[in-house]
Amino acid sequence: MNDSQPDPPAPRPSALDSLCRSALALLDSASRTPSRLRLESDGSSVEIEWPAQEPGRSGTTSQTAAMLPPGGPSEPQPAAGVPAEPAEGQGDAAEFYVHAPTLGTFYRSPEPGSAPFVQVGDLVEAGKQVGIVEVMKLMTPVEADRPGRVAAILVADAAPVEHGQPLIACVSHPQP
Amino acid sequence: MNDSQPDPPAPRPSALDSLCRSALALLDSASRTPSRLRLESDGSSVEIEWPAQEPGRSGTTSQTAAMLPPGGPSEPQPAAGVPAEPAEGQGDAAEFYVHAPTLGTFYRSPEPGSAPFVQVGDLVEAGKQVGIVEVMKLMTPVEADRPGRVAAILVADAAPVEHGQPLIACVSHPQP
Amino acid sequence: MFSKILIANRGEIALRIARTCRELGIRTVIAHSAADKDSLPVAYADESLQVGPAAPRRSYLNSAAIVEAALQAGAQAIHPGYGFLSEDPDFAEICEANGIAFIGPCASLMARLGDKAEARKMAAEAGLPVLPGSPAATRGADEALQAADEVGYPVMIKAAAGGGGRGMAIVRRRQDLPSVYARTQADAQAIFGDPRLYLERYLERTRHLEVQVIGDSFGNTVHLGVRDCSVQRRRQKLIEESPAPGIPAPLAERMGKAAADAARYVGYTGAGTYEFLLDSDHQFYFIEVNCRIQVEHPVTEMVTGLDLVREQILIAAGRPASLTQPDVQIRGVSMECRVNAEDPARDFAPAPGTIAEFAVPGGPFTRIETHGRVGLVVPPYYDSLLAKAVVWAPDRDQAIARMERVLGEFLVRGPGITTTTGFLRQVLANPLFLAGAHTTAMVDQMLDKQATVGQ
Amino acid sequence: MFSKILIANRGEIALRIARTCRELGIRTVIAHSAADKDSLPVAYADESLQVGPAAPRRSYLNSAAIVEAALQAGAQAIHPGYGFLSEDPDFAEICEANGIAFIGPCASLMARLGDKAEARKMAAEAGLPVLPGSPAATRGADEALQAADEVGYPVMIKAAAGGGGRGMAIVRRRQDLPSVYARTQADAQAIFGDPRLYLERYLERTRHLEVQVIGDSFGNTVHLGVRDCSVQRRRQKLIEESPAPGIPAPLAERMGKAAADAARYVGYTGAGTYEFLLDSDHQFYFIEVNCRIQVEHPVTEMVTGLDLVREQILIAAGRPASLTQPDVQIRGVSMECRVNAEDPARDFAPAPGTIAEFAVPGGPFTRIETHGRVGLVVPPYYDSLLAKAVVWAPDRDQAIARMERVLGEFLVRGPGITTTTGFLRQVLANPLFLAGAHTTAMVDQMLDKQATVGQ
Repeated sequence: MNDSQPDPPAPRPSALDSLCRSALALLDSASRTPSRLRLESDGSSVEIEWPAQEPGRSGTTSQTAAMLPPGGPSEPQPAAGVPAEPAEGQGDAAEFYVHAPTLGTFYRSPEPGSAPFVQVGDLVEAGKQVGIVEVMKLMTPVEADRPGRVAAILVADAAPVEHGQPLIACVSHPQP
Repeated sequence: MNDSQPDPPAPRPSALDSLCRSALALLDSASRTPSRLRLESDGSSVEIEWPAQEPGRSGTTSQTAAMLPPGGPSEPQPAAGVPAEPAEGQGDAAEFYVHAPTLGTFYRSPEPGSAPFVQVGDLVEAGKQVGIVEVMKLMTPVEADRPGRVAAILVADAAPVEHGQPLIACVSHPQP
Repeated sequence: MFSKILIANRGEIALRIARTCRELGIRTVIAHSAADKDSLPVAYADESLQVGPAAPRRSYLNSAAIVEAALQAGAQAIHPGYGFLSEDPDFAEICEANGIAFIGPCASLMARLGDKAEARKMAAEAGLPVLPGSPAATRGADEALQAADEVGYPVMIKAAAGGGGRGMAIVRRRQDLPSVYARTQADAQAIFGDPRLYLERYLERTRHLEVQVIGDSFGNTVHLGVRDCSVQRRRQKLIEESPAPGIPAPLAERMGKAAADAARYVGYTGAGTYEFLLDSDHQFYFIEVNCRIQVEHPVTEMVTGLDLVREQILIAAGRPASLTQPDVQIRGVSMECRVNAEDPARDFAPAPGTIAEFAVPGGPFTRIETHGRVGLVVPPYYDSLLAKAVVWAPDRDQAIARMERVLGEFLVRGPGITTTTGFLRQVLANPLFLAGAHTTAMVDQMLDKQATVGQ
Repeated sequence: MFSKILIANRGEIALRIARTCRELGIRTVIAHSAADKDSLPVAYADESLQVGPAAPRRSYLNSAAIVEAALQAGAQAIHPGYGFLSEDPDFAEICEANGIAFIGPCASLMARLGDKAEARKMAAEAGLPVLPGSPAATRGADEALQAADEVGYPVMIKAAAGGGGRGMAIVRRRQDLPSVYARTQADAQAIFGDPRLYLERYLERTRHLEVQVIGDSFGNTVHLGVRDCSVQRRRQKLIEESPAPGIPAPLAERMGKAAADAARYVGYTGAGTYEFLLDSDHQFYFIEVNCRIQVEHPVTEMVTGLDLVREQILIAAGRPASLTQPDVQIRGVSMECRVNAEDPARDFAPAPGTIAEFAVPGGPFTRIETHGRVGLVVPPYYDSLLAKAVVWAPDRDQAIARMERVLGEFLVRGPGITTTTGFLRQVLANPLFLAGAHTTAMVDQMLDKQATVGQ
């Protein structure tokens, strides 16, 4: 109810940073040099194309991890008729997100200095712990709710997160 | 902005009365006995059917004077995208109304006791005076704005009328 | 007491009046134009009668049709609101002749006070200070020149039938007087149908103050504090407040008492306003009387706790006013901003259109008077006032902070619609305004500066 | 002064708090649940952080996440509103431990006043009249029987950790006590996680009165008049007003002073409420202290002119309260109606749904506090308060007429949505209410009668 709308909340400081980090992670995990790279900040997008792999074919195929706007409710909304999240990618490469189970601080590793729970490219099972959200010394495990391959880590280690914030993007049935 | 809406304004006292009078006038002006008669009060309707006239044909034709809800604005509404009045009847028998040019008292005759300006069934020219609206002794002529045949007189003589209120229903090209 | 009142107005004031009637258990019938048939006040009133087409001359200014409507509906009284017929003595007379109470002063008094030259004479008789000027309407440019020579330049030439900031012009040099006189005379004839002019000394850098009075038919005349209406754009008020900032209590009391005495002197009944100019030496001078409820009446209501429309109705019904002078207690500060459907970027041109999104501010000590709603077609035929934002606070700084908050909460969107909320917020932030040190020149200076910067 | 405050609440009170913050120039961050992410308060606040899912236990009651949110956002203070964590001493303690100001009394005092048996003891020490009862929490049904024998039947058994009308039961006959005691104990354990009970003489036909107090950290404790909250359905308040009708000024002054003395005795800081029962002989008895801003605080604001949320914030920031006792002037009458999304035809069952049409009342002396808007999904997880209609008038009759007008202006429509406006209007028309002679039994009697007639 504001004629001169208050400024939209500034993008979380880590938004572009973490996109950048995600892209780097994706590039790290890929053995080949990409043909095209696209980041975007506000709508949170990472897009990378590699030249087609199959011999005899030309052109590119694209492995896209288009990030949906963060903050979609993770709770069922019984009173609302609105779907809780935009429909996920159709076809084989269905994207999904692992969300923060509470507001707190996100950690990628069980403890400082140790290896992260997951890296981009890892395959995860349903129930596999992929991170921690800490609130006032209380550690809440972050778990994948279905199997998939980690496509991007959306939030930096030790960054503050809101409840419901997408932390990790996965692809259900990763393409080769 | 009323949860328990105030009662809708009572229909003008003369609504059903005047429909009835209109119907009687129409019947008077017709030489034959109708086969069907329908009045309606809230939506202001008069419907009369006479047996088909043409020899060798059976069934009925209907001469309908379905009254549109009264009170449609008679002014152009430059700012609104809404048509000022419901689309008039299609085909040959286009209905139209003569509206009150101001709030006041409607008179059918030039003076008490004299013959009315028009009767149901009369043909009128554009500009033909069909009544008077009087406000504080100021007489405003009511004129048809196009030619037609008087189908119904909607308001009783000496009845109070609002600006824009339909007074007389006409049919542009009356059917035999 | 009346059982049914006809409201001969539109917009926020029609709704305002209907609300008080409903609280009093009085039925309402609203006389409206074709352009307003789907308006909120028409829906809100118990009954409605369309008196004429959109053009005000044939609807809201159509005395005969409105009185006829009152007779048709069986209303015992007509509330004229402000503008339109509210200060038309002929209309009041037609009401009286038809046995309908006109909610306002009697026709004959209204005629005398409506003649600004006459009103000035009566005020002077009652002991109100007036600016040096022509003793009555001048009989031509020659007489005006003579009067101007006596009072000294600059002078203000004013239409005797004028008011509300129209039909007036400043003359700074003797040689300009004849041409300005002729032009103003033509304007006065065109706007008010009356070419008579009078003149007064013109004061630079003045504040516009006014005293709300109410008088009943039992001789009880009460003043209700001073409003400051100095925030004006081309003599149209934008922001009003009460009490007047920076006016010492004894001065406010003296002005109030002077206004009440003058109203008592002429036997004023109903709610009225004595308008004054205040110069930089804190001298005040009578300008005119407004014989109607004013747009800015809510600020007086907020600091006194009185419902002025209720008082108008009670008094018109022959009842005594609700209070006497010792009962009046001014508490805190109230401020009103007029939110107009105008485009400040196009020299405040009216910006009529259809409202697609509408949210009114709320919360503590916030009062919104508006006929706005989603779907409202703001018609081009009438004034552009869309809403009044009124706040109250214990002190002026809090009132300004609250108003700033309230203006920020307004949401008015739709094709064609622009409002003045943004500009009002600029005024609220002006250091002169914040200090309460502004004169009627402030807004025009702000705009001149913006225009210069913009070039 | 704080530069940023976290609001740990939702609905109208979250918006109410954000408005005052905006007037004070304080940035706001709202900690909200997933169900409220599209709500008006979230849009209104400068920033927002989603702390958990819809379930209150994991969002609005999630102390750790809320304090973490305040730390993340850099807020120096948390306003808890009412309900949720507003009277949770553990939460206040976590705030204190993390260097965040809890806007309310200090944790230790809140713990003592939150124990109703302890609060009663402290009130008695401070000289407040209390009902005869057990000197502290009873240690079982046997001790309760003994205490009840001493005070005489009927008695009210109450949860020590209770409040807000929950966890209490009347015992009229000795033989019923053991079973009621056991049941109430189980309820107390279930609702408050604390099975301790105490008991008091139960009075029939009482009025529920309460005194608003504010105390600052400089020892200035002020009472702000008496509110009557006797219009209750099953101990839930529906209509509140101030001053209390029919209470002679000396009695109101005595109650006010007694409450302020008691608050001073315990060193109360912030805004708080001393609740009393008044019997038919105009004897008053302390019941409990509410250590929070209350739903009905606007009626006190309207008659005193004070912004209580502002006072809370100033006091929490270590500033003095805005006024001292001699500055307090009660003016006129204010009344509040709670418009709930409930269906009176289905025993006031919550009627959540989506608002498709929404228009709030306006006009003179009308204040609406609501988070409602078109498109609002009224969620089923929280209380059903949708709007508070608050009016002011010079006297009670005018206030009732105004409230009747205001309730009639509400428009709340949408699939699933039903509100209590119609029922509230029935209460306003009740002769007992009109006479100001109602007790807390009135509404339940009205409903019993309707149920009987309906059969």
